[in-house]
Amino acid sequence: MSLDPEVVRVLAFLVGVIAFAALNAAYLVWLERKEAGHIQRRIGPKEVGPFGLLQPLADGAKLMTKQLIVPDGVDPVLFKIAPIMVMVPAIMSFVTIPFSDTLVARNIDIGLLVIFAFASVNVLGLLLGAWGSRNKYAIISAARVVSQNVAYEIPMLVTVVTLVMITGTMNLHEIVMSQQGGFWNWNILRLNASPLMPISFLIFFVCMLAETNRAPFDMAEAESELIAGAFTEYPGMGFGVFFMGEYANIVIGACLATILFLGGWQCPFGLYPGVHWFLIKIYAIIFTVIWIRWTFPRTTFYSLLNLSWKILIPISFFNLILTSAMLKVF
Amino acid sequence: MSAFAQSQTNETFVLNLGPQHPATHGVLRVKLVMDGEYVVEAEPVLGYIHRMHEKMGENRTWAQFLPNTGRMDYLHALAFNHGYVTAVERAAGIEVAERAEYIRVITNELNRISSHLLWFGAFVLDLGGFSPLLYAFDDREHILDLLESVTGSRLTYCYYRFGGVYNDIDDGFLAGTTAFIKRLRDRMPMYHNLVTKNIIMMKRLEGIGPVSAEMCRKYGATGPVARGSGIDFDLRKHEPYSVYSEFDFEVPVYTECDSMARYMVRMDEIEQSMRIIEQAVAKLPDGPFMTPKVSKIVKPPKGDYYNAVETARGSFGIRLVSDGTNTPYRLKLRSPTFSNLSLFGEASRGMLLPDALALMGSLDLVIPEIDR
Amino acid sequence: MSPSLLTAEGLSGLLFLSLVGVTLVGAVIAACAARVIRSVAGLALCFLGVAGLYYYLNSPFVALMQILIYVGAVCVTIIFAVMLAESDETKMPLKQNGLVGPLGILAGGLLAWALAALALKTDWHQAATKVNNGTVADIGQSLLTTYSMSFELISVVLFVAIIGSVVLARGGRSKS
Amino acid sequence: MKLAAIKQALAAISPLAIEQTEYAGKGFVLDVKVAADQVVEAAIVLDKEDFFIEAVTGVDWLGEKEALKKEAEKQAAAAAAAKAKAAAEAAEAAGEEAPAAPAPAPAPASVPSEDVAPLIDDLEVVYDFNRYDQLCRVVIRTRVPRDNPEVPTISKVYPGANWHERETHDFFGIKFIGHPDLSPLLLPEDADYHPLLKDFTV
Amino acid sequence: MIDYFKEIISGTWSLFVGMAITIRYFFQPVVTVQYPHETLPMPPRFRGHIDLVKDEESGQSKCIVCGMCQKACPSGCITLAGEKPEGGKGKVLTKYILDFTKCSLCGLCVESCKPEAIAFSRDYNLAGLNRNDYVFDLIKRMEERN
Amino acid sequence: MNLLTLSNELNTYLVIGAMLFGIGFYGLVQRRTFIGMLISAELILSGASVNFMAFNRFLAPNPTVGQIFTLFIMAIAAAEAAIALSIIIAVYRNYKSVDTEDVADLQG
Repeated sequence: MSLDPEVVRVLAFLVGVIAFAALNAAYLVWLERKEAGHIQRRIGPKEVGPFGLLQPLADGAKLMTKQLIVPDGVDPVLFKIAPIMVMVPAIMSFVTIPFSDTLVARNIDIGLLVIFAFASVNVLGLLLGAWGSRNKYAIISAARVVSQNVAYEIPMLVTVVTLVMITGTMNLHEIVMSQQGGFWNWNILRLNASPLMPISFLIFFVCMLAETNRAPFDMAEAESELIAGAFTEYPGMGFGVFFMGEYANIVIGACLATILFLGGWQCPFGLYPGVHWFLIKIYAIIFTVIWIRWTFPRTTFYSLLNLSWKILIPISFFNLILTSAMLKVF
Repeated sequence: MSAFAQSQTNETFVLNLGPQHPATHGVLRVKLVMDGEYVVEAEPVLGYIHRMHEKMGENRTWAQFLPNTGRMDYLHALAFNHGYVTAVERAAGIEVAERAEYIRVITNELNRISSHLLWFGAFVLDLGGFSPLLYAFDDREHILDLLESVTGSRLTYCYYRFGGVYNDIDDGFLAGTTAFIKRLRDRMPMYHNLVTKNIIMMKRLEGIGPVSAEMCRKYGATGPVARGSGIDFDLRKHEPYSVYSEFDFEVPVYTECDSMARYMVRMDEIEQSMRIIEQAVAKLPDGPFMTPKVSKIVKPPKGDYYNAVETARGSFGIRLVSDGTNTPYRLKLRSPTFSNLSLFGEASRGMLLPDALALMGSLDLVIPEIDR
Repeated sequence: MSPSLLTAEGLSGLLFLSLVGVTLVGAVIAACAARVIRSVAGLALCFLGVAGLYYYLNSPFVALMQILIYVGAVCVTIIFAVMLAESDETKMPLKQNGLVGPLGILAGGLLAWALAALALKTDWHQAATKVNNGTVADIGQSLLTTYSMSFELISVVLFVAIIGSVVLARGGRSKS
Repeated sequence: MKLAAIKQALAAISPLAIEQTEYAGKGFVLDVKVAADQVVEAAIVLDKEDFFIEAVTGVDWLGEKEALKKEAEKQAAAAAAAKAKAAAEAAEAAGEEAPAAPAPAPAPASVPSEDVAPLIDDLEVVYDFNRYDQLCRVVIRTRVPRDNPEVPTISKVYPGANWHERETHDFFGIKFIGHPDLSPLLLPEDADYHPLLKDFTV
Repeated sequence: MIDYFKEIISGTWSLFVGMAITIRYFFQPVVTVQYPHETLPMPPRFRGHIDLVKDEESGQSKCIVCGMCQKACPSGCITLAGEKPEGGKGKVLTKYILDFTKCSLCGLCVESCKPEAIAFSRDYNLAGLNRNDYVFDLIKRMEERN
Repeated sequence: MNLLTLSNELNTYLVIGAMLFGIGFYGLVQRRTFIGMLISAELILSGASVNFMAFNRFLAPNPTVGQIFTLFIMAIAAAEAAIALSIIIAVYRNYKSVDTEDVADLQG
């Protein structure tokens, strides 16, 4: 009895996706520390391995060996489940991401929706973890996470809807294919569809930062206010898994930005498209995300909501209307 | 207090900020009664690193208390040193060598810049920006190197002596100081572009944490906190001690009363300190760095004396009571941040948590100085 | 002949069974857990399972919408309400009549049994032809043509709900 | 000069003593001694004159009265001796009139009359006030007996005095009547000792 | 309405200005010193713990056992003793203990020393597991130094 | 009956729907807090949705209708949750309880 090739394919991709997510989570920590170091004119990790490249392993080993303390008074089940609820949906989202023309775990028609659906589960995980740890800082953080995610989901979805209107599909593969040939065909520069395209990329990027709780919108774990926010009570690997979930979400966000606006695996000059371009683009975006974190102070909660409700939402709606008008006219 | 009792029944809850909290910079604890994210009542709890310097002063000679002064405000140790030596000099009627006065001014102002730079970094860190902290540390490190080359230590200097200073400064120090000022002059626009003019920073500071002039007066706030509330009060100008009256500098005063005003006061003070240092270096007279005839054993005549100097955080006052012996009878240390922090409870009422923390950062707390 | 576990069908069948399990276990937790927060977690689990069932029912779109709306929005809202209203959940009141529990189980079980029996007994007739395949495009088409009226109405309902909940939940804080 | 006006305003509450000091030597310009119950009035006067509060502290004058008494006795003895000497000389000069004045060494006026009762030393409470706009530091001081140190609080006038008074209570055990919360501020929560008293030992 | 857009544009611009600054620093060389691998020279006036100064001629300490350092020390961390050798004049140091756990590195002892018999050492790399490691016998240290 | 092909049977889904409905009903009876009752109501609704989707898949001539109906149920459920929760919060503000028995003022 031989294995069904379809099963092998699914399993291989599952392993690949998990490995990709885990490796990214580990090495983005390294990248973050290294980049922060150089921005601040220091070196960053350097002791473990060349350029500190083995540092994530050392960190992981350290986190693993830490005692898993379940503090008194917490809800033990929720406390343990919450990190997994953050991590698993993030990994699931990778399933539909087309890394190149052929390299995709599963190409489905509504791939875009898959990512948003799983991203919304992430909030639930954070919320359960925060509530489960029965810590006042964590609960404040949870309240912030929810209102922040609700506020930023709107402009993000509106922007994405604009894009779906332009490309006419929710299939990530087809969205990339529609941006074929040179960077002037990428959605970010598709000015004939809507002159506000670069701005809507900015909106998307800002929303992505907010949805992934990255600085300057890291209200959830504002360390100078809420210590570690929702993760305050988490020891060792519980914290580590949360952390990996966060980084996996950043990778998803970068992938989405690349696919939607930057032409996915397409080369800027129409030559040699492939997975390398995709990786270059997502790491450029991740680099920018980290760069932003180490440049700016944190916003406050209300100015964050103001930004969303007073600036991003009106502009994205205006863009939606403008785009639909232009689609109708031209 | 009543609000804490009420919190059991109301929708409010008590949040313990500290004693180990990233935003309190040391071991300060603030009991907050919160309504959601709004601060209903804030009560700082002090004393976690209280060392009873005042009692220690009563048990050692006048000169032996000198090392203690640098250990209260470890960020502007020289000002505390200065406050103490001028107080004893006033009491005992000791003349100070002129060169020593200039040396004191130069080192003191350098120390003030280093304190403000550290505050700047820590404040931005409170607001969530990390890189400016390390840029400020980079500059501050130059000051520490300079001061170390003169005083021999990097933080808890014990450099001033009754009648002068411990050691003379050399040309290397003066050249280093001039070079550093040039460097910092070039860096200041970077700080302003990176932080001051940043929209996030402006949104977080402008109009946040109002402290009125009246509140300053009622609580005895001094230093940049008062100057950010439109009070033109700087002891270097107001009650000129040492040789400050010979320099041309301005006292930055902002009338907005918000965190931004306090921030700007300190940033402008860095510029003014650089001006003072430049003038002092130019005018530095030759001569002894210590009045020659000062006896090793100081015995101020009976009576009580008050002396205050302007530190980076406000006016540091010393009340000395001498009984004519070689040990102080009573040594009251009036630290500026103690008064500045006491208005936090009233000022933070009704604020959001992050804004209250921004207000707390803008008060520039140094806990060992509060707890003494 | 039963399909092997190692074929695609076998795995998918296994997955289906586990989804059914997740749904039912989640539902039981949701209905019976002593702590409200755990019942919300159970509810989320149940919804995830139901989303999986929808996927097996050939409508991935509805499945994803189920995750997006139920798990991502409804459950989060419920947890939010738990946080706001029941900060002291240790004192769960258990003062109800001792008969309510058994009677509830009886009534619920009876209902479930009756419905299931009805479903199994009925001889369902499959429609002879299908006008379309029920893809996302078809759903969109229908929504904006045949069912445009209800589409509009539901948006009105949602709008009213938003306004209503804002009005209701507001009013507590007098300041700001 | 504003100083005169302030002096006048303070004189209106009839303090025990009001003295203008030389700033360069002392560091303050007005030294006002008031009775314990006049502290609040003085604070109100200064509040009206736009003073800000700098500090509140205490001084323990343990042994002062003893020393004063000794000093006075010494002086008296010296005076008596001098007098006796003078008298002797006078007697010598006057001849036989000497035994009529045996010099009983009367108690001098400076020694308190209740010297039979055990000496109770004072705790001094010192308030420093200053102005933002001109050089004018005013010291208000009051003395309270060591066995019952009670002063009304000025924290109703100057909320900033709250912490200073708490600190003074920590260190000296001086009770500020009407203070909202005299629990230890700098000392441990359960501290019942007052370290700055001169008779405090660890 | 104009203010609204002006604020958006100026605000966004300020963000880009900030990012330009940090990226410039990203490409500039690091300024930190990799401490255990490299060290900085200590300035000549560095105030470490104190050490006895050796008299070049006699090879003995310059100390005349006047006890001024002991008196000057605010923390009482110096204990010294000396004895009068037969026939010689002045005392000779026999014991000089520095309890470094109490020392606050103020330098008052060095200042008070007339014969300049004590000086600051340049040791800063002090670490130990035991409190008693920091009760230094300075005479021994002086002898061990060469 | 094969366990691994159950996903192709209409009756599986109908039974699951019925069970969800039953569990939801039990919860509704047994729960004493508003939030618990809301959760149970959501269970009943999803039982109904499962039935709709199942009929849509196996029987309906136009397989979009059931999906659209389910989407509407979701929208209604979301609206209902929002409203119910704001009511709960309002009730909690006034009564400091979300227990149904404590809120008996509305009884005549």
